[in-house]
Amino acid sequence: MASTAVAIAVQRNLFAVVVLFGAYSFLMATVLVALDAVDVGMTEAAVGAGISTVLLLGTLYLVRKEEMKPLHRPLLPLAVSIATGAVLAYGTLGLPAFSDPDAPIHTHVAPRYIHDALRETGVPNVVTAVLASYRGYDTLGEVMVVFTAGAGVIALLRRRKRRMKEDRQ
Amino acid sequence: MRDYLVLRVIAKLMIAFMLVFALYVQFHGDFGPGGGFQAGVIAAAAIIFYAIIYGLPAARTVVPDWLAETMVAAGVLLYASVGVAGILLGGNYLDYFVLHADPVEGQHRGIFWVEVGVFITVAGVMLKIFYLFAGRPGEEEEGK
Amino acid sequence: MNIASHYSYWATIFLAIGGLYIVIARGNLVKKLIGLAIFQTSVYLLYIAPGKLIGGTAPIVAEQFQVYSNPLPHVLILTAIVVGVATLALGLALVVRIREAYGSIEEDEILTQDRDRAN
Amino acid sequence: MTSHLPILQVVVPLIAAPLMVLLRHGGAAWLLAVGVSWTSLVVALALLAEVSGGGLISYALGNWPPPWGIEYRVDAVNAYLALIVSVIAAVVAVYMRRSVEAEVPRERHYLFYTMYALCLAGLLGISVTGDAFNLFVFLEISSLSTYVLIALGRDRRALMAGYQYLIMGTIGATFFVIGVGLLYLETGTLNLADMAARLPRVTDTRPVLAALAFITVGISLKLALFPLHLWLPNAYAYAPSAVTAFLAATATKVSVYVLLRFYYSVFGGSTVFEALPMAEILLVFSLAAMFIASTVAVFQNDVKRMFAYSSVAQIGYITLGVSLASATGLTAGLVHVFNHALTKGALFLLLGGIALRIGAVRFEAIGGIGRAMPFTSFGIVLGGLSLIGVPATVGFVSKWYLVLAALERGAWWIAFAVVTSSLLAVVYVWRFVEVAYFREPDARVSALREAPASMLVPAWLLIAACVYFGLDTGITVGGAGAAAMELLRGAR
Repeated sequence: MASTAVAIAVQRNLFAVVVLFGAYSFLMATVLVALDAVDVGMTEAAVGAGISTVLLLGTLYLVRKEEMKPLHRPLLPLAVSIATGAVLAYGTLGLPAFSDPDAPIHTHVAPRYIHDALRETGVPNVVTAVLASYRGYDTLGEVMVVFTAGAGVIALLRRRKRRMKEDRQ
Repeated sequence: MRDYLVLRVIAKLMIAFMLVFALYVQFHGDFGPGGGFQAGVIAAAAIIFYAIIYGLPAARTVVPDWLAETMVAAGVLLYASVGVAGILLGGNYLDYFVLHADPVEGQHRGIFWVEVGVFITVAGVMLKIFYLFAGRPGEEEEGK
Repeated sequence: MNIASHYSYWATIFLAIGGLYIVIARGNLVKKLIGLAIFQTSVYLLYIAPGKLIGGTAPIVAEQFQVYSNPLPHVLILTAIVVGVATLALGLALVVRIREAYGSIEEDEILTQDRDRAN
Repeated sequence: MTSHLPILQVVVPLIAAPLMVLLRHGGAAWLLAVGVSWTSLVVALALLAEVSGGGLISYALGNWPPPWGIEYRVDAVNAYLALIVSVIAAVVAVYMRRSVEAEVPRERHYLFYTMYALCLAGLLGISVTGDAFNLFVFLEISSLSTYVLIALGRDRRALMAGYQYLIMGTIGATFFVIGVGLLYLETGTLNLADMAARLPRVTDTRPVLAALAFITVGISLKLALFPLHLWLPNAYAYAPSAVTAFLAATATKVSVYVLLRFYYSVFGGSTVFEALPMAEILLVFSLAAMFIASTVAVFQNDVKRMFAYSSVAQIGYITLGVSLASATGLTAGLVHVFNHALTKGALFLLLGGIALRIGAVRFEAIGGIGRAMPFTSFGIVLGGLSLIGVPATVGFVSKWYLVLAALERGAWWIAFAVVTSSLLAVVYVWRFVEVAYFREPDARVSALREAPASMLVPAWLLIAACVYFGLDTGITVGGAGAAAMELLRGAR
């Protein structure tokens, strides 16, 4: 997965980048399933590798396919991203170790979901229960985000009745 | 790709299976992985697949533009109305307990309708976005 | 507090650096969006990996399992994925319009065009 | 019904948005937008009345008790902020009809209003929520709709401005999620109040410090805190006029709130906050914003862009108040949130009137406009006076409290900096006065008519408020003071 990410950074043919991105998403989905996040893995496969790739290819069809020369000063971006990574590394070093059952996320809030979700909502898939009921309002927000994107894309790409060409000049 | 008979026949079969699978994912989401979001994406993918094989105009006759645009809004509206129903029946917003005399049954009902709302909006949005991207003339046709 | 027990975080860190670098350093508008998507996926691992319990199973309750991985991060990341694809779709729509208005999807070229027009 | 006030605040505009798409009619969508904006204002007033006097409303969504469910939590701070957002929304909603008709293609009108309703819902949702992840979701709703609103501007540069804001905004939001993720992994909860209660018990503070850094940088990007403001001038300059006014008056203010909420209500309880020199860093950037952005503003050719840079500078005053970290400083910052919302809202609304008549607001195109559009121009001058901080305007009130807070700390040089930077505002406001009143109008300008009443009246309402609250400070300073006390109470 790391190597695909690097390849994406280096590759200049946009078509290849998009295909690599699709592969990257599939790998990500596999990792997620390995981490027991089956719902998330399924979504990532459908969205990351499916819809995103279709959209990217659709865009490439409409725009140029080669990337121009890279920028001349890559040092500042590199410094910024490495600084970000350093802060993240510093922060994560203080977190509980991998698969530590006494970590706060396993001892606070979550146990109720696991133990009582079936009794309280009648749904054995805890992820669905949390998604649609306990944190259902977040999901309303999520659907609103999808709606916003949909309406936004309609607003941007709607076939105009001829006006825009003059306006843009 | 309109001339490949094999593709067209297989596509028909596949699309039927994809739609059934979408419904399975939708309604089996309580027990296995899946739910409205994933099902919506799969259903939209089936139509997109249809558009790729049979051409965009054909897909537009199956699911017209206005229908897709209506779906975009109808899904969220359904979701939000489930919440309002909670208030009207004397609970808080998105309170499913009051939707039925038996709270667990109420939860069931709430989750079901909410997931349907998610499905409608997600399928509508994905399809509409695809239509808009695919319906635009590429640079080749514009002759730039 | 050793480094090995935190290996799951290193993937996050690496992807975050890579994604952020692509966003900031690259001038191609499509590639920037892909970088942004990678940067967002790094967050998925940050949330999901600590939720895993070795010996645990996916959080779908059944009689034969006792230990389940934490479902809450899964829910959060489902939302994050959706937000990610929504952003991507919107960004790509903007790119298509920019391409129609400027005839280019390279940041430098577009900014040069604007500067020329302003003077 | 009063017990449902917090959710009504958000859900009313939220439900209006899909209805507008179903209606598919510009005029009807506008009526709906006006309706929900005024409803929001009524709800916000009712909420403020409920919590004034130190009340706290907790609303459990889905009837799941927090921290398992999502909680809406309204205190003096949220209610104050929700009121600012809805006041501006109510004014802008009435105003935008004419402006949008002139600047946005007809078939996109209903979508424009949809985006506006979503943006309003997003901002209000950020204000009232008590859950960290829910905050992120609503942040994204408001952000995505903002990108579209900006890109709907007439100029093609609006597209690029929207794209750049999308990139910067998404990086900011992702930083924010990383920060929230670290806090979640340390505390196991997403509820802000619960988080605050559990943070002091955390043994290893490194993740908390990193979270503080990520949240600060992420929100500063949305806040356009100098030097992370790069997206703002273009976005404000090329967005449709009504959008610029709405965003300038609300979006950055809501980000200020998020920052304050995290600093005081979440991190405040733990000792971490004192371990980092956050106040000093904020102070340096605020001063830089005040001076550098004001200086850049002086050299702009476009009036809208000039006031956009001025916004970056004014945000500096707000964060300066925050960085002083005292009751007076916080009050000054919060008062300025309200006062600057009024001033900048009014200024951009008035500029929208000029844009409607001429199409652009470049200095060379508006010579002598003071004679052709007297009400608009005079309004801009009054707004400008408020930006400078002349007595009897709201700008004076904020600066007065800033100076007080600085002197309270014995930092006379900060007080001096506040006064000197105001001189820069004098320079750029004078540029407008000079062009508008001391140049002979050319034939094109003399032929202009005054802006239509539907645009002039809302703008002048805000200008009148600028003067009124400049003289009667009871309500604004009272509200800000109560909010400041509420924040500081959480920090103890």
